[in-house]
Amino acid sequence: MENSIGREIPDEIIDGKKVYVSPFFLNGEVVKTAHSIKTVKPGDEKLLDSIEEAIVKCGLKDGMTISFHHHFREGDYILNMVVNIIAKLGIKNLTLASSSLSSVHKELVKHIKNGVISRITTSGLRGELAEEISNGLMEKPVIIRSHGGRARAIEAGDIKIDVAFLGASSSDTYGNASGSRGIANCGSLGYAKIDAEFADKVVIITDFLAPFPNVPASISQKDVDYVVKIDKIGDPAGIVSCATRYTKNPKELLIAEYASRVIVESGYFKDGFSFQTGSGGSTLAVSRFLKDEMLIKGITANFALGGITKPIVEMHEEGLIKHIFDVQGFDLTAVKSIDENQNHHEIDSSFYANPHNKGCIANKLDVVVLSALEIDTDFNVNVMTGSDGVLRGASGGHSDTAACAKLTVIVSPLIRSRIPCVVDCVNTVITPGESIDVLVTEVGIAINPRRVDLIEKLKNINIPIYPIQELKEKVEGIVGIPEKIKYEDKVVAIVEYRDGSIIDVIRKVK
Amino acid sequence: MDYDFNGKRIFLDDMLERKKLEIFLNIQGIKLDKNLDYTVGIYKANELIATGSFFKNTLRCLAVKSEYQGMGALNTVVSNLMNEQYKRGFTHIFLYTKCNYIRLFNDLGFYEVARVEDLLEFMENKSNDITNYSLELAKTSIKAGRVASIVINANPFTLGHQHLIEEASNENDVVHVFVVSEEASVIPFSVRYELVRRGTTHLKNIVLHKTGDYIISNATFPSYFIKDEENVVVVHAKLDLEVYKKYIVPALGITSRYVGEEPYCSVTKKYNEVMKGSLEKDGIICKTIPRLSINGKAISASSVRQYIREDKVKEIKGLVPETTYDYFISKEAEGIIKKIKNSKNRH
Amino acid sequence: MKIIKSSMVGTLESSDIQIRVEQRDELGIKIQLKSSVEKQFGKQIRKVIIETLESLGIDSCLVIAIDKGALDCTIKARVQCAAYRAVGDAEKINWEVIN
Amino acid sequence: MERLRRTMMFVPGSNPSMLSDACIYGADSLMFDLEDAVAINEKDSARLLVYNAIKTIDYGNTEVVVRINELHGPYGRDDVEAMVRAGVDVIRLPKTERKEDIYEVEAAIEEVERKIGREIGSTKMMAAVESPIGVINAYEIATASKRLIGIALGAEDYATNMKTKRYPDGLELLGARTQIVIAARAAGIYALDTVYTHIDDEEGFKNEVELIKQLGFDGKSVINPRQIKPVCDIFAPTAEEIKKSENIRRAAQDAKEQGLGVISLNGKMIDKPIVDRANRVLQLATAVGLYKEEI
Repeated sequence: MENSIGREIPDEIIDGKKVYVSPFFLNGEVVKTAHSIKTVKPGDEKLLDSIEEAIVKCGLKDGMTISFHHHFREGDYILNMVVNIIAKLGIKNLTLASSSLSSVHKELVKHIKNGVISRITTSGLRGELAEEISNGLMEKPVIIRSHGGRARAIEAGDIKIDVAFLGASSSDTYGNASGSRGIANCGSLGYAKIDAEFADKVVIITDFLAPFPNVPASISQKDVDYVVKIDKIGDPAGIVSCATRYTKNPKELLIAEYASRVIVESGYFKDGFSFQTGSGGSTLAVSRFLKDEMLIKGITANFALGGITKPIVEMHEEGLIKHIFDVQGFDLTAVKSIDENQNHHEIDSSFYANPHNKGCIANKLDVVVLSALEIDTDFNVNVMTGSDGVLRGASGGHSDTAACAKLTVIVSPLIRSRIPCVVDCVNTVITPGESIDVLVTEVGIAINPRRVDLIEKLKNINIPIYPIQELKEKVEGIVGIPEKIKYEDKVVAIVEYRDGSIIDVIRKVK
Repeated sequence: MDYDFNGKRIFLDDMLERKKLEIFLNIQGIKLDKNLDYTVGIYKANELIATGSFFKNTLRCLAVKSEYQGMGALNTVVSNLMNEQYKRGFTHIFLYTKCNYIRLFNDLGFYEVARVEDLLEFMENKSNDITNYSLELAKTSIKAGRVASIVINANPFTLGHQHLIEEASNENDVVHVFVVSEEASVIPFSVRYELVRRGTTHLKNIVLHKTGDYIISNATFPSYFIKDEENVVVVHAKLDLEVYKKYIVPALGITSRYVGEEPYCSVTKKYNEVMKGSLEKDGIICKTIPRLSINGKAISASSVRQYIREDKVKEIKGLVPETTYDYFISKEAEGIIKKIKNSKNRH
Repeated sequence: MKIIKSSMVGTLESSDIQIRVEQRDELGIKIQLKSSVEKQFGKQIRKVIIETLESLGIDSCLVIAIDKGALDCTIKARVQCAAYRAVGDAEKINWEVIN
Repeated sequence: MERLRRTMMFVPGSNPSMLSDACIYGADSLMFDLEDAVAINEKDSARLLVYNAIKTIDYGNTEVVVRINELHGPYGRDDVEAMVRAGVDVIRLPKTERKEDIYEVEAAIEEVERKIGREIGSTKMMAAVESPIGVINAYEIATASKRLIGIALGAEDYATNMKTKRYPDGLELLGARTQIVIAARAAGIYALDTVYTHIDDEEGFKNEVELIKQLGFDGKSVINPRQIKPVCDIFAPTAEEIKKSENIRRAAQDAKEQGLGVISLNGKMIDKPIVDRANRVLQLATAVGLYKEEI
């Protein structure tokens, strides 16, 4: 059937699930699930000699669900290591419920082929693994969930984690684990906290054993079954993503400057406002332009949210931002700050963006700046598949924050080396157009016609304003009209909206 | 290229620049290759962020500072090098890289020739060019039961080489003799090839070939990303043999390879050792022929060159076939003799 | 015009295309294209290459193109230049036919 | 209204990505460079790239200038031929030393215009002065052709010729800059200043722009989009200037409606240069969004 935004969802995929209607359609009462615990008595030891021993002791069996977090990003050694050992032990048919997956996890391809992993749910997919999945590697489609959506799914029991293998930069032998104070530090363990809380078995894997008690701890001893010390949990260089370098690319700067002017004129830019800007190119640079404006106007922000980067920390330290809510630290400055700054708070992904708890922090967000791989003339945004239809992105907190924030700004170049970013119809919808307010490009902006108030507020801005349709035509005038990507019927991934409904499916590319 | 980046040629005889480049490369885990004709650096303001070089028609020492990877700096480097190579008349371009960069270079229009698993990838800038080479080679194939092959540099052609070929000729139906065509020796290919030809006219089952671009000598094999020196020979041998087994053996229906025993040079010894193992694994006979000795001393091309260098051309008479000797006492050879005298290195 | 040697123009940088033109024994233009936007623009790129060569009166050659998302006008410029370089110095650009 | 030429952005003619993106940064003029920014063996490819770009890409209202190679060298004539055919707005001559240089290029342009049936004189010219003799001859250069829209200083070569180099305070260029502005003003054409190459030195750049604005230049050559905004900001009039200019324009409008030959404001007579300047101030203000023309 077709859902409310015109995406065709095959009946066999729906299979009793709901399809997307609108951002807050499924917002009634929910039930939180519980999990089983093997209690720990005084004198019990949690420290084991090897990952293998931990797997055996956890009773991992065919058909179970294992989980990982992605705080070590491209520097992660743990996931490959654990899955390799599981494969050696001959365990098969597992569901992998990682908070996200990246290029470094290409080894999974062989474990999918040999039957160790048969199902995946994740926020992101990149590199060879993503390409293989797009080409039909898996029998069962991957379920793409947003960060808030994953927290919801875990709490609701849609994802039932049997064993969580959680890498930690430091831990004591009793399982008080942290993303700081070790060798390979990642700062916030926001995405791992929810796994620790809801998994039946929790194994902490670290390369740095700290003296007991290792506090403050991101993951508490009360949730941890076993601790394993290994040689290296990750490559620090890969953990700190280079996406957080401050750009000097003039096009990205221009887009960032336009975006900050949109924010300033929008009416939401006032003392005590709150905002989130992502990492990478333009979104990161927005922070700097905003900072200048805040200094000029004498405004401070109440809080900044999300993946945290150096510019946000600097603004906090200069008194421009009162609180930082940090679900994921992107660079060393963020990692250091969470240890040192009292009002730099580590939050879990449910607190961050779960739509089905009693109020996530995203609900209090005024402004969010997000990027896009594609945006269509209905303002639907794709951050998951390239314009060739192949998986190469992450849902992340995109749809979560876009749904919640009072002003959602998308920054995107009009063209990325001949690839048009403004299109008739995106290959994949991650965030529905009704959550998007303004698109900012290097040639000008487009305002969602639903936001009559914003159109009025921004009418005097010294940036060209176009109907989004016109931006699309402008692009086509430059690059030509791209051929439509050809897909087969086979669904390789299901995109779940944050509330659990199906917003789109991704098919196998021809 | 970005507004902030610019490319500049680096001259390696500027010792300060050279040192800077060495440090840069070492951080990226590679060494500065000993053979380089041209080097370019990509700078952001005054900071070196990427570099690449070439030697003849092979790209070498390509590196991008880690925080600038994925931003197209490598594309700039390779473009710059390729333009310069075309300017110098090289249109068939090769490169050697670590296996994890294959995709990166695929995207830049380079295709696999051969691979030494987990260690080294050998690529060229045309898809299937090696296959064409192999097809061309197949045209000279003679159907027979026993088909031998020999690869020699013949710098210059000695009685030792002749003996090796004669042995193979006696024991086989056909012998394919490959003369290394790369110009890494003091005697140019055209002369080496001609002397082999003249010295083998008495044998009727010989087919002469040049090795072409796909087999290169140890002297120029790029070793800059192989950590220990010892390993270089092994990797080089393995790669040569990959090319040999994948393209040359099937094209000519080769059943055996003949090689002269190496009494002196440890590098060649090692190479031969690897070769024997690798060939026999795939059922190709590898036959080592003892060196021909005169007065208890094995004949070698380097001793021949040594006599020439010492102005004792007459002394080589007992070491080389008449055809080679006649050449070196002819007027034709004057230029080359001079070159040998002036050359300091042992090749 | 007749191709008498190999030529190369352009770079592998974003929004550019590297064009190599080589002699070909058979009649016809053969294109080996590798493009970062193959799925979206592959046909169009081939079309521009062929049209550009034909308008220069070249009916036989091998074109090896590595495209990094070049616009049509860039592809055209690169092909024109590669063609002129490959026909040798004898040919001076005829601006009447370059359009 | 007269064209603003506060910023002329140099774009290497060999770079397709920069050529296609050039006009999004809001430079008043773009200068595609076939000369210094292009390596000898890429002269042919850059010429074709710029040629096709100008013919195809919509640069909107942005003025498109191409810096050609010296006419007497191996590339200059082809450059002229290609650029006039492409329909470039302005051809910029490098290293202009005397009026004859202008005559020669003008003749070459005219020849092509005739050949292709383009209106004679529609291709404009500008001259870059990069040597002491050029500076001495600035006025004869500036007045050598009706096609000339401006004269620019190229300081890198000039400083070398003067046996000096460029210093942060720009004192070594003072004589040349003054001479060029004077020549431009006397000839009634634009005066454009040279480039500032230290992209990351924002402070130094701003100081130089302040200086050339004070000397009377119409604008600055820039080599990076990041340099555009500072120039526009510095050339932007103050609120007080805008208010005063608005009043002058109102008074002029008023006088016109009343059919008065003489304009006066607050008891002072306002002559044409003052009205012109007021219009220019409002134009500059409009360009940076400080003023909205009332309709």
